[in-house]
Amino acid sequence: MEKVKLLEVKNLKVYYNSIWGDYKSVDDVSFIAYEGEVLSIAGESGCGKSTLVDGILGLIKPPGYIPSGEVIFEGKDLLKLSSEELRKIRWTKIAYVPQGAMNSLNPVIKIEEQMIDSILDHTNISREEARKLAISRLKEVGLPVEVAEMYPHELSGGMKQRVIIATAIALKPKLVIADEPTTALDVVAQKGILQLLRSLKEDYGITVIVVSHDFAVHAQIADRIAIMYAGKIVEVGPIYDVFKNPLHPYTKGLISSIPVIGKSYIKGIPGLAPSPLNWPSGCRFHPRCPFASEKCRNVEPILKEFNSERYVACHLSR
Amino acid sequence: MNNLARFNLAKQVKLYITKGIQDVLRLNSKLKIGMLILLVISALAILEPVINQAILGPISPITPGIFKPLLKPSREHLLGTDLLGRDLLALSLHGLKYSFLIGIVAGFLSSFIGIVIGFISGYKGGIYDSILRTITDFMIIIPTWPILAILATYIKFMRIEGLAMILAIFTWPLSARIIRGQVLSLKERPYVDLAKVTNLSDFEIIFLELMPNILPYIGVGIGNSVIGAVLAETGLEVIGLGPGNIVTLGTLLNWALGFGAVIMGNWNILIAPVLFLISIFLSFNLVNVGLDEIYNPRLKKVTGE
Amino acid sequence: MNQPLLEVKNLTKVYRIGGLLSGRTVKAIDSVSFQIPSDKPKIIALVGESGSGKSTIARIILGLLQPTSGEVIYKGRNILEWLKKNKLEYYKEVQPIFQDPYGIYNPFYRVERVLELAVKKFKLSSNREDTRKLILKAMEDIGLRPEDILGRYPHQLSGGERQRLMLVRILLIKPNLIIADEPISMIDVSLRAMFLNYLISFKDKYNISSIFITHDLNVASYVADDILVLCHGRIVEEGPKDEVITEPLHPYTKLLTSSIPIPDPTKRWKEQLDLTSIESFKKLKVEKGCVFFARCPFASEKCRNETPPFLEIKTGRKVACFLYL
Amino acid sequence: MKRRSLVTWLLTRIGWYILTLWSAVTVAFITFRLVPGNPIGAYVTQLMQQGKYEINPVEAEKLINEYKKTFGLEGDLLTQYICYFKEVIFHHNLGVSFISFPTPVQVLIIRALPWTIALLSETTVFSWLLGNIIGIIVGWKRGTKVDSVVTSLALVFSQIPYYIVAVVLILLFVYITGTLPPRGAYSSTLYPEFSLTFFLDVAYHAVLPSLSLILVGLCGWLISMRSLAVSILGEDYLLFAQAKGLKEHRILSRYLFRNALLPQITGLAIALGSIVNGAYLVEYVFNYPGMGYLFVTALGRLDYNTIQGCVMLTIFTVLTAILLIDITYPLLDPRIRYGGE
Repeated sequence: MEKVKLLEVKNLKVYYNSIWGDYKSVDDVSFIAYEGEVLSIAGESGCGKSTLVDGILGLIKPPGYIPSGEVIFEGKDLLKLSSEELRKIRWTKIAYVPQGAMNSLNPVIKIEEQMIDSILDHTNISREEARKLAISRLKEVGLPVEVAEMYPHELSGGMKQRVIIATAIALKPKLVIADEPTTALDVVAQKGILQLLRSLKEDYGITVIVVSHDFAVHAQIADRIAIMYAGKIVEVGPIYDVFKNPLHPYTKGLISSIPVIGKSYIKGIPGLAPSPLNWPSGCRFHPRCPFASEKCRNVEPILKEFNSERYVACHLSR
Repeated sequence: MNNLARFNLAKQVKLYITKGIQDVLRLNSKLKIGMLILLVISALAILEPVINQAILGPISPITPGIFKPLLKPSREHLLGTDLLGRDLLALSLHGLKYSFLIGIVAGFLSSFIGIVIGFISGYKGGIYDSILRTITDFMIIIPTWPILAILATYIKFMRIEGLAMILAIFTWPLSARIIRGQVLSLKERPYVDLAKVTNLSDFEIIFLELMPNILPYIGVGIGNSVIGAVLAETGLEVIGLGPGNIVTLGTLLNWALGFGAVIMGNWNILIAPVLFLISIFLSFNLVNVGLDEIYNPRLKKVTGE
Repeated sequence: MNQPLLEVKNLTKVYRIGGLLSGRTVKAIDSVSFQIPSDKPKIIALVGESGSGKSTIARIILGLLQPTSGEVIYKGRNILEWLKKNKLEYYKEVQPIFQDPYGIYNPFYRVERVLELAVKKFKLSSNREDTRKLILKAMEDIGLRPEDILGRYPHQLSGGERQRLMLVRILLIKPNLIIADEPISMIDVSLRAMFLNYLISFKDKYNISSIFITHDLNVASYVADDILVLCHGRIVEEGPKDEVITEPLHPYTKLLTSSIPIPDPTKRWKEQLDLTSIESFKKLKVEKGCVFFARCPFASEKCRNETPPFLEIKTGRKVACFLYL
Repeated sequence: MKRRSLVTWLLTRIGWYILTLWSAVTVAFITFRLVPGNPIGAYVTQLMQQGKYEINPVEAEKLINEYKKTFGLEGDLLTQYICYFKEVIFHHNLGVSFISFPTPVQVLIIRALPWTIALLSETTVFSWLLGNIIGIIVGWKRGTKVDSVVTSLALVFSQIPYYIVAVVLILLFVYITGTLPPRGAYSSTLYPEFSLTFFLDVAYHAVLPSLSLILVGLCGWLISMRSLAVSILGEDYLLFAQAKGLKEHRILSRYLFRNALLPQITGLAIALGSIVNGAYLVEYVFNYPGMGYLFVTALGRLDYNTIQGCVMLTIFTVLTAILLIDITYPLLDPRIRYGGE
């Protein structure tokens, strides 16, 4: 089956200006999201994954800026669009499930009103139709109809997150980007949200990009996974392959760091994550890598094809 | 071991320097301008005796009839003279000194009351908090200015300390409220818990853990109290209700209004008191806004890290 | 039998919400009882979702919060008595590791103050030279390089470094019991393993027991010997970790274990969660009856009206559910 | 259950209101009577000086006692207190004024009140509206040139007491037109009546005082609105509204303005409640015959009853405004519920 490219990010950089110099949060990132897949972007705090999402969605505000790169969605570079053109694409084509679901709903407006707002600003349907649509979407995410008439503070964290997902799929976009969708949720609510996200792909054919630091989340729902470290993508591949046979030493280290029921020893990666202000030379992982050589210290590895589906940025893999 | 000790010392010195530079860089322009104006004002207030000695010699600037009345600004009298033949520059500096003095004394006094009450209320909590908060809220809600005016009218011939005291009694609740809020939020911080399980006493927690982090808010509280005190005092003087024996900028405004300076368009009588008053209010407020912008995390979030 | 190291008896904490006159109350924890034996050091995981009252228990044991009723007995003496008469000694024995590795440092001071204060207050050394030696030794044991840490302000260190410095502090004081409240939830994945391994090594090397509070069953299963499951302020199940995770008894524990996301794509969840049943609207106030009543698939009329007893199924294995009566 | 808690809450709130009102009024009453000074003696001396006649001390004493009775200053503090509030509550009588004897205080207040309300309600509402609108716009455009210029100007102006602005405005007026600005509330040649001429005259007289009040008030509201807007702009829900691709006007009105306005409404209510305070100094500077002017005149003449009346009215309106806003606030903000959370 031929895979169709939906979103292609090419050499994207997102920097933040500060008095100490530029924070190179996202530094030359390229990847492709295909139609109808769940793509995971994994990485630890400070690796730039949330900034990457903001960059794709055009939400970078000063002092942040984009020195170079392209974000091609359905053949158009989103970074070159006018703000009105971008506004029209948002929500009709690309929807977003933000990190702070707890605080992402306007506290003084009823849930249905907030959903109707986003429907009305992108369609020509009547208010009544918009309301019906909003309520049907709430049902689809398993929320009772009463929720429509409620205010955000009356809902639990998991319910708010589902309201946001219902809002996101209101107009059946082609792409939903979820940033840490289950952080701060309890285990049971987390399972609900993850299964819901997975069902977006299975039931509606929506492409889902999930960004999270939690490998268990990716393992449960992703088709493919991209691993970020220090502002770059170091490995991309189908989820089963990456977990079974990680190529990059960082990925290997991460997988051996995760506590799993039944595992008697986990190891962790020595050292600390570097600062975006001052990335290490050469391979950015070399100070923590057990296999680092002279070449790793000086030459920056690029993301290369390992086999038809897998890519890795490491001098050692061949 | 020794090696490390030396290393640490060098590192510490370096850190102090870098931290100092960072702090200066962090100072925003509002704070810088505010501090500058404040510096000029306080210099003028402190140097008033010296300057007036130079202009007038040993005569008090409020003595009437030293010069010809209503002189226009000239070399000898930079701002001219008033209806009673007093040098306006000397008079204004005299007024500035007392306005500033009353503001500072009342401001510090009221902040002191506010800090003590705010700390007891916030840290002790319980019944102390209920009682003190009720009093504070009550003082904030009821219109205190008329009562202040009554007191000031009836207690004539007050000395500066007395006036400052009365002003302080009516302006402390605001800083008490600020400090209480800060103490309440800070005492829930994990580092206070850690201090408790490290067996620090309440006294140590208040002075070593809480106080240093509340300093900026104490600064803001003092600034607000000074503004409040100067505002109230000037207001009383302007309508002629202040204690009769202290000449402040407000008194000068009152005289100017009485002499018909406004109606005659004699700007030279008004310019110095008006400018000085604006400078006092503006400088303290700029410092406050500046401190708030630096230390208020909610505002910081928007302007970037 | 030996006297237990720590014994928590019928601990209840009721919070009053709203003003003095509103009179509304919420039970954060309700008759919580458990013990830590003194014969062998153990790590006990207290597992629960947010709002289950796990932090309240930690704070009461640390003497930072007064219980409404019930008592905490440490080495045979009520902790109120300890705190009144031998506060220093109690804190020499029981120390916390908190969740937020940033908030535990006073931003006004350099980070080493936390260590120096501990040495000073617990009288671990008599002079400056010894203090420094002690601190350096402890840092070395935790694998921190002094030149990266000393003289820095908290915001200049990463979360991992800050939390590891807390381990250094523990190592200096060498308490008998650590109360660790979600200690790894705010540090990076790649650094968690090391943190957990240190905690385990404290138990093995220095006989330090821990109460490890977490919402993550994966982590609990790695670090703990026994697991206590907390649901809405009550303990519903207790047992050795493997048994609790592989053969959960209480319907709530069953729901929890079946919801754990396993970090292995070959072990995905099989059954679909019914979305409408995840959360109930009403924050029900459970005065009587089972705390899990509203969400339990096996709930009967009895569960609504009677509080299930904490039954001992076999040694060390307890459950609070009528299904096992 | 919900209804019962609402009723309990309302009753407690109103009880609290009555308690505060009572204690504030009492405090004012006592402070005032304890202040040293002999207003009656001063009054009689003044009468004597005006009439240029001598009264022997015994006669004077008798006269003073007579006046004490008239003004309700007879007996000890408690008797005076009870007498006074009996009159106030049962006969709506605030006593006799000194400054225009024997006119009762309530008549003086009713005479002065319309002028103050006319001047201040209009300026308060107008500066509130304008300040909020400009504030939200500069907040939205934060960091731009317009923002920094407007905000800095507002910061300066909000810090200048309005009477100083008034003085400066008059100076400018004289400088530009060469004539005196109007003082008072209407020309002395006219009588108060419902006519266009009179109305225009009043409006003309109100221009300068209103302008100074509006200028300072507006800048204050602007500054607080801007900082509210800026802090809301950092909230997640605003970012999410933008990510949703909502139209700008909708974000501005429903997400930013709606949330920022709530605290400002409280401010407006308190400002409106404090109106009867009168803008003492502006009224003084412009000879405007409102409450402020009345109060200052009464103070200068040690007029117990009038001062007491003015202060009580102020306390009453401010506390009532706060009560009303507390009761209505939960209707405006769904997060706040009666009885607290």
